[in-house]
Amino acid sequence: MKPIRKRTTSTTRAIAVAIMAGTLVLAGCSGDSDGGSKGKSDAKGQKDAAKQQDPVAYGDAAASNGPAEEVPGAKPGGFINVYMQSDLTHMDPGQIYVSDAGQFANLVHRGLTNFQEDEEGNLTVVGDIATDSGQSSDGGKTWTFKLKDGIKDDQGNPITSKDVRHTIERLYSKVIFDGPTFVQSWLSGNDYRKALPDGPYKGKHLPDSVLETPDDKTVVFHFSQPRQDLPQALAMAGYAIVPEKRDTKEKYDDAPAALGPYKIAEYKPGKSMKLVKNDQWDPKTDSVRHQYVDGYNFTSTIDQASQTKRLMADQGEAKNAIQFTDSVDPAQMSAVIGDASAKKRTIQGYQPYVWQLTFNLDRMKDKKIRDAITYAIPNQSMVQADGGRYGGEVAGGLLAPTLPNFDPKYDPFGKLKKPNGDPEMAKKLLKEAGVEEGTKLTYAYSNTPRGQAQMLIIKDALNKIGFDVQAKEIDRASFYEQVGKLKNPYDLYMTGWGQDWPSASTVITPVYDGELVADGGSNYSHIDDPQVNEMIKKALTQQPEEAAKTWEQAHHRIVEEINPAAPVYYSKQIQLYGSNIGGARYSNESSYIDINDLFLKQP
Amino acid sequence: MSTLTKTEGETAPTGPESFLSVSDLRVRFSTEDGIVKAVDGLSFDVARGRTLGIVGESGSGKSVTNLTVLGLHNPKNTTVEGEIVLDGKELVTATEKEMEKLRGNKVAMIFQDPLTALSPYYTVGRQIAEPFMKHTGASKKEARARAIEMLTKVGIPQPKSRVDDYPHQFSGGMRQRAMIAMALVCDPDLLIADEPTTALDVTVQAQILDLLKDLQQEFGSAIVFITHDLGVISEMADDLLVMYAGRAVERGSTAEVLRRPRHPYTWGLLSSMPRLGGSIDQALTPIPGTPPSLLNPPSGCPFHPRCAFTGEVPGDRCSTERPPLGEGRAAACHLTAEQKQTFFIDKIQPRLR
Amino acid sequence: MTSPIDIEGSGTSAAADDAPDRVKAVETKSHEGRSPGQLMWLRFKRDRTGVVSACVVILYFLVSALAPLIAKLYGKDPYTLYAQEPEYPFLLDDFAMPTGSFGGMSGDFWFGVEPKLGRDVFTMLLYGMRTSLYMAVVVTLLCVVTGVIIGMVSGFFGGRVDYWLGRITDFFLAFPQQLFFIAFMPVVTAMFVSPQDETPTYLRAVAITLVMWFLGWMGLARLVRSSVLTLREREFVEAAKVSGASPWRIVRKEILPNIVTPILVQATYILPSTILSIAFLSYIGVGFVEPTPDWGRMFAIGADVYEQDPMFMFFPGVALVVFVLSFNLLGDSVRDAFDPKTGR
Amino acid sequence: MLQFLVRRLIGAVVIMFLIGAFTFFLFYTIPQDFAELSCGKNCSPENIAVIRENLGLDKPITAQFWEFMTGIVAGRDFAQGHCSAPCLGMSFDSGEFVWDSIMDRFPLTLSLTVGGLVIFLILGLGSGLLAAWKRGTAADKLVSGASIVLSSFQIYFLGPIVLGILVYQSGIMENPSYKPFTENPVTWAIGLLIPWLVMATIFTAQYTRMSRSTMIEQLQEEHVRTARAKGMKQRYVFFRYAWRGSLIPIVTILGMDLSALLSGAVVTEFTFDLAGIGRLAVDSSLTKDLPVTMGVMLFGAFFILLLNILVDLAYAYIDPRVRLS
Repeated sequence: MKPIRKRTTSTTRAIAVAIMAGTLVLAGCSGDSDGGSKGKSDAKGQKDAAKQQDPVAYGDAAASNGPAEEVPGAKPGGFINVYMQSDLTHMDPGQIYVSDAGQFANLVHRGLTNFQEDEEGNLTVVGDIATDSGQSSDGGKTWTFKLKDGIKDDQGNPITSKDVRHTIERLYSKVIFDGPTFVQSWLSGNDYRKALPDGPYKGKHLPDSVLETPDDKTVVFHFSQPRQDLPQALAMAGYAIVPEKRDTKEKYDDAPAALGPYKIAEYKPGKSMKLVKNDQWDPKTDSVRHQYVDGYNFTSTIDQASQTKRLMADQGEAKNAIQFTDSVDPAQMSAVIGDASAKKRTIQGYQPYVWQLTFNLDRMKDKKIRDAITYAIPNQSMVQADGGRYGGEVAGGLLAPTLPNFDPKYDPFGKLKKPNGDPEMAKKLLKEAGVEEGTKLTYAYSNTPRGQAQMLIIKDALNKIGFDVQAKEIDRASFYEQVGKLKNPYDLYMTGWGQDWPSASTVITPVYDGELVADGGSNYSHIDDPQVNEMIKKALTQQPEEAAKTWEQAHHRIVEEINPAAPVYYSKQIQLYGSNIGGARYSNESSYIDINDLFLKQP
Repeated sequence: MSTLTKTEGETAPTGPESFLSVSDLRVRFSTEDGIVKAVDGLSFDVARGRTLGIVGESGSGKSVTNLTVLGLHNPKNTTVEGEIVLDGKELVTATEKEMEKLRGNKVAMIFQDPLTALSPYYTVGRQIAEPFMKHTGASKKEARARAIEMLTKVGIPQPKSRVDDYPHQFSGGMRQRAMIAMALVCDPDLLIADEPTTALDVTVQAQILDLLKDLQQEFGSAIVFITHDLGVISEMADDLLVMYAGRAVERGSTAEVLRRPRHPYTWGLLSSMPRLGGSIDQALTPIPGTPPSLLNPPSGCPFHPRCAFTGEVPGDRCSTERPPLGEGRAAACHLTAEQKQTFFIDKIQPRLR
Repeated sequence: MTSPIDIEGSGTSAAADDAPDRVKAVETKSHEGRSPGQLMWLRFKRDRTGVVSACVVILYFLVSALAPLIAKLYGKDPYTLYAQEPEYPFLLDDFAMPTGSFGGMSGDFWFGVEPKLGRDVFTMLLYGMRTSLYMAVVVTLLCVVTGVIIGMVSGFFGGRVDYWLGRITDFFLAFPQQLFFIAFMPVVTAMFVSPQDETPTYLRAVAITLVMWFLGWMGLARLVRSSVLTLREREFVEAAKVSGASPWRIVRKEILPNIVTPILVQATYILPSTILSIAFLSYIGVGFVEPTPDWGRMFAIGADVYEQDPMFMFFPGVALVVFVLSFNLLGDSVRDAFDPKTGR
Repeated sequence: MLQFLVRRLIGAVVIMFLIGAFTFFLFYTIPQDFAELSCGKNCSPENIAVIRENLGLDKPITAQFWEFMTGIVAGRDFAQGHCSAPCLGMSFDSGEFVWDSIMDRFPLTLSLTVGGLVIFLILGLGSGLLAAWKRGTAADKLVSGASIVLSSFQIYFLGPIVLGILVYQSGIMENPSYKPFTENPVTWAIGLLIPWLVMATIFTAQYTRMSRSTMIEQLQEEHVRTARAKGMKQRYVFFRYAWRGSLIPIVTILGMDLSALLSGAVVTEFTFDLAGIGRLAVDSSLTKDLPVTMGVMLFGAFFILLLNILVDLAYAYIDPRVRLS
């Protein structure tokens, strides 16, 4: 799934239920929280997270039929202002991987499947332009999708199975280099580009044995292995439909066609965008989206701090505004939480990210040293540098609370008891490992305010146990590229990873599968453990319940036996919205404000 | 040159006869260093049609005096005492408005450096026409015609086209002519010329002086002519006032003063000036020392620190007692009239030959 | 011959001023044998604003120079994360903001503590000023030396040399200064950096110095050039030339002493503007980085937390305003002392 | 005059070219694979190669430079479409044409500059003239004192204070934002009022000081005294003679300030979260996005050179000595 590739600082979030109940004596700005209330809020938090642990259901045709259930009290009309600190990275669905664009894709694009979320936050995969979430046969190796009637793009062209095929095939071409690669590699292997070097653009197509379109309404995927996660994978924005006639290759990224309820009326790169209603979108074909407001005005130049300030002040146009993928500015967290009227206007939950201090296993070969560092890290302080209690929560393991079967008690390094680290234990281990005082360690960090602050904390903690930490800053723009290089010269780096869909497969596979160690890959620690690799292979072919157990096994093996990355904290999400926004809620699927249900109370 | 010459000992014209009468003028600037007595008890008179020359070293108060006559000093830090009467009107107490009416009209001034004294931003014609329009209420057209007329009068060739030129397009002499045209445009009764020829080369200098004389004859104005150049003075002025350290030290008709100077300072001035036909071997004798500080002028006779003749005066009168300047032909010096004459003849005159 | 009093004593009533008198004062004093430098000093000493500003500026430099000593006496340093230390368990609240009122000001932390990390604001400011002042002095010196050399060479040699140096100066003047600083700081830093070791603070300092130096000398070069051009024609230089003095000697003995004062005045303007430029770079995020204490970075942090913790910005802000103000006043006073004609 | 203009223009083109070359080659001295900027998540070597080819980074540096420079005159073709002249290339990071990004942000920077300029010129020159006119009075001392104090403030200090008072605390004003002038001049002005005022406060102070001191200097000029000796009214002398002469230094400084402002009122944009040219410059330099940096530098240099020429023309207008020589 996605590393966190935001240009700026932090992603934060907290506990939806706690706030909605409105009963908690949260610390406010006084800071003298008593143990009782703290415990209570944590309990609530975990209960909320537990809700996110329900396995995803696959919806049938009935669930996939539109229109979507009305949001109580929703009114049509008006424009919602969307605050962003930087522009969307991509608008071409094939290139969309990171979550900001994913949030946008929900408004404009449609795929074969989509996630439907009920009031409780339970997720169901439903058919989006397909009639249902897909029919599997052959033990999950073959998947068949039938298209709904009445699906058109914003120019009124009907969408056929050819368009679906085109959508998949163009991912093989050189036009696309930023999007997810799950489906392509499932279909054609890891070097899938060789299967169709120019994509569909030179008239060639994938053989029917791989991707079949027997008629205008049917698409069949053939895999060599069972792919139980396919409906969830196809729900990603990266697999949203690009109509063949409308495809402009590279230029599509600036002016994509719209199948969803909104289309782009005006786009100024790096600055602003205006979405208006797409009158070709038929609510009857969509069981997830609404079209309450007349459109959205995106401004992509407002940094997190001013977003928060504006929404706190709730003046004028800010009343109709939402945060899209940015969170409350950590520095202003106390003000937001302390201000009852602002606090009412927040959505809170977890983010799928687990921040971890990744070890470069090619350089840090001694597990004892890795363990020592893991013990030494003051997780609590790291959270403080990212917004405090509302920004994150000390992590025990490497799987986020947003994944099924999350175990809040899993804590092999005793972080819950000693959130500020255990330097004694660390020193002991280092002594055993025979590490000399003053050993150099190179810590690479992204040159953002948060990155700088956390660097200071890590440097402080590791220097205290006898290392000589060399902190090496990397431009925020190329941080993941630099640490993603196999031969990178760094020992340690903070990375964050979140699921693509609620399954551990989208975390453990890309990050800890030894077979995926490659330049530019996301196995940042270069872990390559035969046992783990084996378990991954096994889990991928298993039915969800069994798979979950295998994933848990693999997780424990990774954390306890290998320790390729010290768990630091789980990110929380807290976003603000204006007082005139109705239908705002935290979406388990996107872990942002649920973009589908919004309306203006007074349009 | 004025035809009216005065005999020795006669007083300068006073009373109704004199057009400008300055008596006991004291000008002081207050500065952070203290009070500067720029002019200290100065009196002189000028009659219509006559020319008064004022000579003196830099900083002797020549220019300050004349700026004060025009009221161009800064009222904020300058105190002016005494009387300045122009054509029967007292100027020291006059309001700014009254002064504005006089300036450029009854009294006009020619400045030393026509390059800096003319605005580079406006045409010569406009600068000449401006005061004419202001003081006579003439229209633009009339004023322009007048400017051309004046330019013609001061001898600028092709005045019709030159009137639209800017000062920087004029040569130095032409600029000074334009300046004179500007000063004379309203037929002033009094013309103050502050070193009008210093910035010019000698041939042009002569032309300008001739021009001034001609114009004086034509208009009958009184002229106050400031310079440190005794040669120019001898040609221009009827009467002469020698200033030192803000005071008049010698006064008389030009011929008289130059021929028989009575003050050691005047002697000094004369001997430091080269003469045509003078002996080449004869060294020039500069006045020793530097001009005194007006902040803290020397006691007694302000010239005494530089004077070679203090020994001839009994006691320390030179350094304690300020010598008065008598009426008419006079010099402010403690030497007796006899001493003055013998010293001049014995010690000074030989050097002037 | 020009008598100063003739020119100066003539200001219009709205304009004329104490200038003539000052000139007179100069004359007066010079009779008593004072050098222009002494005169300047005398005039400067009389200017109360100037003396006070000079004292303030000197105080800033002293405090900066003595920062380590002061920090030692005070018992804190700008690097320690006090929120991590067991002695100070309640410095930051749940939101990582200072617990105490007024940004956590207390007997222990005079100017409060930094949000998020809990460093000591007082020592951060001390060391931040130290960084800025040291840098500014170095940059100013470099700019002055470069400007003087280039200005001298082109003014003194004239002709072709002058022409080409003039074109080079034009070229540098055409760079958009702010944009240049922003664009080249990361580049210049990257040029020095080993991929693995931490970029030492001094390398960043060198990079900043280079970038500022690069576009900092032109104004002075022009000033020096024009002064030299006029001086070159003056009699005493001619005289020295005729008497066979070497160019080097002429420059050293005849020209340099005569342009020292304008250079000095110019330097008093370059220095504070350099400090502001360095602060600007750090504020924008391309100058100094953590953990180097720096004035500009404090503003960047301060702007971030301004609403919750306005006190954090208060001290650096006031300190900067007072410093720039004193320097401006000092510059004016020095200029007045040097050249009483212009001005106030 | 014409010859002068032509000469200046040629010089400007040469300087722009040199600045372009300087920027370009300096960027290539750093160890940075620009292709990495364009790949988001999947930076596999294959993807990098694809990007490198797309961006033309596989060609020799000199060829790339030549392409860039000719693109300015003749336009260029990219996979994303034709980039018409003046083509400043395509951003490595966002894939936008640089010229478009600049044109997109320029209206904001221009609005900031022009609005601030009008305010600080009126206030600054006005109060400076007043102070010079009333020299030495209480009004003069007040204006001079206030201006020297205010000019010591910085936008990044004054800005938050003003925002705090006007926006966050009292809610009198909204957060600054840019709304195109063409849509509604009133909302345009309201949206930018706070930045204008903050900029104007600081610049006003500088202009007050400058216009006051140049006026005072001018009033001591001999030709001004001559005008008074001609009997012209004080007011006339002040505004016709002294003011005309003060314009030259004022125009000089104004030209410098304007080009600095136009090429990026970076601090103002940062302090008030406005996306103008300055912001673009910072973002591009932090991501080492060469074409954008090049574009912004050249754009800025263009304005500096243009304003230099305009300032020279203004001199000619003001001063006949310049005009007629």
